[in-house]
Amino acid sequence: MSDWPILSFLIWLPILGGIAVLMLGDRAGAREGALVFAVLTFLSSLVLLGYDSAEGEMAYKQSIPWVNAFGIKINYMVGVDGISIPLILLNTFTTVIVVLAGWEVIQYKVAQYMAAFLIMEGIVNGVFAAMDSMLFYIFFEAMLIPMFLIIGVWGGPNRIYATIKFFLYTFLGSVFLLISLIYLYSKSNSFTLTDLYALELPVEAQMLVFFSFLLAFGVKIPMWPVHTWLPDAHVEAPTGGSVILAAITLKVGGYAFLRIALPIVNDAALQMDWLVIGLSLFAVIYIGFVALVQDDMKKLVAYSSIAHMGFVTLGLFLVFRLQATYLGGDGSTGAVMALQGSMVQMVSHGFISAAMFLCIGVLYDRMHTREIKAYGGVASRMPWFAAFFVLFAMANAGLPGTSGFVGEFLVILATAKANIWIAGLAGLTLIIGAAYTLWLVRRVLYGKVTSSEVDQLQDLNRREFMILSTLAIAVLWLGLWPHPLTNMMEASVAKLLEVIAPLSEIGAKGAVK
Amino acid sequence: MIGLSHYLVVAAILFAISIAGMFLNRKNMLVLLMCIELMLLAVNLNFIAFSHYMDDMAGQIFVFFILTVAAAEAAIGLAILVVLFRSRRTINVQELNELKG
Amino acid sequence: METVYLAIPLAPLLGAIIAGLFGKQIGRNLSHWVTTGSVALAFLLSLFVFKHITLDGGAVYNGAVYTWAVVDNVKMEIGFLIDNLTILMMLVVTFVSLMVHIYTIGYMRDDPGYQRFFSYISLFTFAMLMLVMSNNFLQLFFGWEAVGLVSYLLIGFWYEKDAAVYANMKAFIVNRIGDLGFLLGIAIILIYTNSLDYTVAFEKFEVHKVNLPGIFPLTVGPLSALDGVDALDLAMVLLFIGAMGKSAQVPLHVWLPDSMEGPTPISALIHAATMVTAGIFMVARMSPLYELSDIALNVILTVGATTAFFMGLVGIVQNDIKRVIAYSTLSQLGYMTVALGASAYSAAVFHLMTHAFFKALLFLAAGSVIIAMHHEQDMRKMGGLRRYMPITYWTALIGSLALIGFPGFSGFFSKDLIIEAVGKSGLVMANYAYVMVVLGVFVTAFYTFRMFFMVFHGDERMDDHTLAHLRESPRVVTTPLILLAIPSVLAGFLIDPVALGDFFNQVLLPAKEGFRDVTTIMVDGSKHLAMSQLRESYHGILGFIMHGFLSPALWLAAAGAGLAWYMYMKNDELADWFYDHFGWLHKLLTEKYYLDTFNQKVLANGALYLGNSLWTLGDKLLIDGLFVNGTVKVVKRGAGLISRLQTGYLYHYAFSMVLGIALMVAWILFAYSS
Amino acid sequence: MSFEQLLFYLFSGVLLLAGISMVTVRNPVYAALSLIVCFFTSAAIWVTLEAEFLGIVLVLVYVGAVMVLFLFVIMMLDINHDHLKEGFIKYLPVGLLVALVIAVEMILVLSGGGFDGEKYMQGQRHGADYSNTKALGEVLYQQYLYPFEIAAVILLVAIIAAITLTLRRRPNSKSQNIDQQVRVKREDRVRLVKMEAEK
Repeated sequence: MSDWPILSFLIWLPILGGIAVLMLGDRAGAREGALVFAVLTFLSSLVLLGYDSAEGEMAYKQSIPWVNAFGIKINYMVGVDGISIPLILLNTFTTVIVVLAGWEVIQYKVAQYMAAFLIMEGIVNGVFAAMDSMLFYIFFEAMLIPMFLIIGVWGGPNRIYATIKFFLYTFLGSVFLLISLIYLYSKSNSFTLTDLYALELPVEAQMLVFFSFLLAFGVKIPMWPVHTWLPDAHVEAPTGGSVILAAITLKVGGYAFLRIALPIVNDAALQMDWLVIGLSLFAVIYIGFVALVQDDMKKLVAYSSIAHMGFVTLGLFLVFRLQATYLGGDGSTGAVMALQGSMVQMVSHGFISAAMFLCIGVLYDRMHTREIKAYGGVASRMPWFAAFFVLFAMANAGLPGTSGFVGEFLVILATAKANIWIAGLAGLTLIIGAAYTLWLVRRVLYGKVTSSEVDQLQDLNRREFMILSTLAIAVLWLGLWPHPLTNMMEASVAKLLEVIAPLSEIGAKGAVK
Repeated sequence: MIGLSHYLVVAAILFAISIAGMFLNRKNMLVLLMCIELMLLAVNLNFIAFSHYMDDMAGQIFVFFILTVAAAEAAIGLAILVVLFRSRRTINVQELNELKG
Repeated sequence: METVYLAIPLAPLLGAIIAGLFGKQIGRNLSHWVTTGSVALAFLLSLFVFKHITLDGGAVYNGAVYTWAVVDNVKMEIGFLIDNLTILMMLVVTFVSLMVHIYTIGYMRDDPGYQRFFSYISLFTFAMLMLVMSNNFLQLFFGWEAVGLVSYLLIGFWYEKDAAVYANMKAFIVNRIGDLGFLLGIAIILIYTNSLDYTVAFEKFEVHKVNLPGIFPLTVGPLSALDGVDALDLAMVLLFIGAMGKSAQVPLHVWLPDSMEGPTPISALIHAATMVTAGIFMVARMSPLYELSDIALNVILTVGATTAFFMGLVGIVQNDIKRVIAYSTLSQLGYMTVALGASAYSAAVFHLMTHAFFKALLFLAAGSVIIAMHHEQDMRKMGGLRRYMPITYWTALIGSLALIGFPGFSGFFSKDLIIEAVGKSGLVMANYAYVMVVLGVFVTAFYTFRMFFMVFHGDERMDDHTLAHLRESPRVVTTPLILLAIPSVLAGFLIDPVALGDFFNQVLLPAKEGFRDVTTIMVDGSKHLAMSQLRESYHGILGFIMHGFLSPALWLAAAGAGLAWYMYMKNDELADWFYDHFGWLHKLLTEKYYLDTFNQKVLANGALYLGNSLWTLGDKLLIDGLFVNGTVKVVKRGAGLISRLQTGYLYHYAFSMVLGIALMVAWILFAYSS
Repeated sequence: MSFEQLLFYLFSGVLLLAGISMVTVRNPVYAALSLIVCFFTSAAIWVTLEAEFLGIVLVLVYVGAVMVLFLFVIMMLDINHDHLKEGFIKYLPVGLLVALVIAVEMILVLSGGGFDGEKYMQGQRHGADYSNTKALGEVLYQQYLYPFEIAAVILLVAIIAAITLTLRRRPNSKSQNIDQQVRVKREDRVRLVKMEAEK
């Protein structure tokens, strides 16, 4: 069993499944087929839970020489550790949800719709499993295609603008990413990540590489000010597309920062951490205020996603300060806590944003509008829906006991270790986040029934109930007992931290600014 | 003495005249074609002069080929002109702007 | 025993889940039986724990239930710390909750959201128990926010009422401001202790008295003033900011009066007896830390005193019966806070307990009145209810007397103790606080009896229809009133063991070499002398009561009550005279010092304005307009311009070629001429 | 002034004058005739430069064939010449300016000193037994054989292209299509119809 290439299986099964579903075409059974593949992939991904988290090493490795021509060597090299596994599981889980969510809603080109998500799933698994930077890049880019189609074909009225914006935005960063990888290859003669980690570059060169990474991954996450594609893409995307976009693709950016940017160009990151921290805080606060005034539900949640991802980047780039301000003694620096906080935040945001978008999807399917103004008093017609919506809204606002709290809590604690002022600013999300989420709840759920359309709303059907309750369980589980998750990644994070900001070196470099 | 530069200057002036011709006769495609011939002639003159003064046969060979190609070009150009005139009833270049983007 | 501890919070949780998820299936009766039963079970188990630990002298329990997470060597656990303070809170919470459950059966009888309501209040009981039983900051914060959530849900219980959904959002957000401080306080404690455990924190700070450099790396420019701030001082003040939110202290009090939009049982349970006292409880729980920070204590003292007096003043001009009690709650919370500031933690907790009883009683009595008045809450339309509702009348009278501190009633003991303690406090702000709390007594008595007389005495001012239907509330409503009236009278006699005795001197951590034991409530006797002096001067209950007659507080209370009687029973003109001559004061009070206006106009609208301008200027105009779509426009324009060059005319192409040649030749000329 | 110089100035003068007249005259026929003069005079110059073969070829091919073609086309296309000269004055300054700039620039380049050497003052003089044609042929058919053949192919292609371009199939002209005639089958001509016999 140990030789079984589980990762390749997880990458290619959904892709092949997607092709198979595509071939089914408009014949009946596309939904069922897609569900079978999605569930199969999810179940097989559970194998990864057997990962031995004590050492934090890469496991389930597989390496095949792939390209070996013109003096270029690219390996099909995959492996996972405690950082990748939660994200892969999140991905496979979310895909099942998405397939179910599109079950009755999507009537136009069903097979293609389902296939796009399956293929997306495989590609994203590839991103999270790649140990070769070029392989990573290929998956990273390939991700765009299904997403492009999903928004472009099944999207709303303004979908063309949104897709092109989405595509060009992401592509802008990718170009620089490619150039950087090629440059790194020219220096190290290898695309393998571990070789790139070991590469010693002068800081000036690192700086350029760092900025191209920042652009590439910052767009993906997205960070202020390269975030404006996200609200548009979300608004136009079909529900499933929004879910994948928020729950999965944004995570790719954060993951890439952690796996690629920070370890490879750590010296530059050390020097520029103030920039990213500043941008993250800006995202948290600025975007929070912007979210407050949205009158499109999806836009609001999209903006809140940006704010939440601000916490991820904040946690990631705090490690340098944390390592640098280490006071010695028996305590820990808090850097591991910051990284873990970011990771937990990503996973939890995956669940919460997926749930929020699904909730909005539920309303949209009934009313065909996302305008908050069109709603009001939904709670009295859809009590179960209201219960779920309030739960997820609270999770979005970071209520303890829900997953949304864990990441924010850890990041704020770690931030306070580095600098109490930053922690205070980041903590403003407690207030702003609650304000925009609760105001949304108030305007949509509460109040008197405002229109005859709302009056005729039907409560959740069995399928929707099942989907939302699964997510609710996930959100509560993560909030009440995050130990399995943190435990799984602890050693891997600590190991990666040794590459990013080894305590011995940081002190010597005098990073205290 | 007549040196190389004398010939080159003559060729240059001839070339300039043909360029001026292209501007002046911008309506008449026939004359444009003739101007091109004149330009080639100027070029050929250069080649021959160089060939003579540097005692290198290659220059004349080139002239030979240029003459060939120019003849072919003139033939095809005129053919196109005729076809054009048949379809548009004009050879006024100012009325021909199908190439506009 | 662990099972019992675990069962106490989980029983109401289970009840809440059953009533919440399956309420429709099991019906109304079963729902209230399940939830009330579960809370009753929690109460009985609490009594059992009380007997086991308090009466039989069992050991303090401090243990983990499960590991929440281990991050960066910090073990975060969910666990219980059961000592007398916890037990007291558990008893108060479960008892009041039980009363409210029973009362609700009658009060909410006709409400369509009956099961939901029971589910919520049981859930609240769970959350509150988790809060008080916690042995670490994580769980404390969890309970802290969870009670906030349930409070949010309950204030907005009648979600079709606009005022209700406005109030619940306001409550949550204002609380969040406090929570931010709370969270930062926790973070600072974590930095120095590397643990979230109470006892670890107590021990570390007790031993080290840290003031480590490096906590404010950003102390340059205008912020350098904070350079010398002790980390502990900051942490304690930040934690207290959390308490200010939850316990509705100025200026984070604005949510509490509005929360009266919720059903009355909620006002009794959450917004008078339990949740709002969480902040008091927290400070008392953290007494070993607060004792180390005089700065924090001064802040507490000031905030509490301000709240106690000025919020009481606002209560005078309210006409909504529930709002009067709400402002009274604010004022009483101020008293508790003042006590905390004066290091009289036990007095604060003691007042917390007595207040829980008599304030819940008052709220429930008000609820009873509201039922009778067909949900009319304006006191100007009441009056003369004494004849129609005897039980409510007498219980309300007991509550009122307890509230104003009538000798022998519970409120007398606790409040007098607080005033005495403040008077003996040696802190900088103690004098200010003393004046405030003493004047507060007068105000309290005045608004309490103003309400009492307006409601129960005088002419019947309601319309005929209501008048015709006036009658005493059903048994299920009056029983809790009677049950709550008993401790409202008698709880005060516990002053000896609870407030002045050794009740809170249980040892949490045995002394390390050279240091003292860490006890439940720790007072630094060398600095804060108030409690020890009071303890010395205490000579039994009777002595205390007799001493009360000599203190100005009692006479002020009597004066307040008398003035109320004179103004509202005897001589209406006096009120008019005041109104005419102190119109500005009246206006200031009815506008609640313009704080709500300020919040709404400046903060809320400011946030919206800021959001709007950031969105339209930043996102739409600058980023999207200028950079994103701007690029597109530039490319489009540029392409348009360049494509215009492509005229389609041969001679233009020829011309450009010629021009090219000319340039090329010119280039050769210049390049090779030198 | 030696005879050589005289010839040079004479021919060059005529060449340039003919060139100027070619671009300025109204009537394209005159323009073509001026061009012919250009060809003649430059052929003469070439001859003085000992490129006898090319000089003759120029006269034969260009004057004899190409220019005749031009004249044919001019006459074939019935063109309103007046109309075509419109805008002549308008563009005169621009044309002259550009031409002047180019000419001055080129002359500047040439007079920059690159061609002042002794070598460029006196060309290679050959004896009377020297045959330019032979010399050309030797190089052309040995060293440049393939380009020569390619040039031949180009000419062939040009011929074909010119013919196909101008070939016009008139709809009402009657002619045989041999190809179709040969490929015809029996079925195309005779149609057998099976009918029920009348009873």
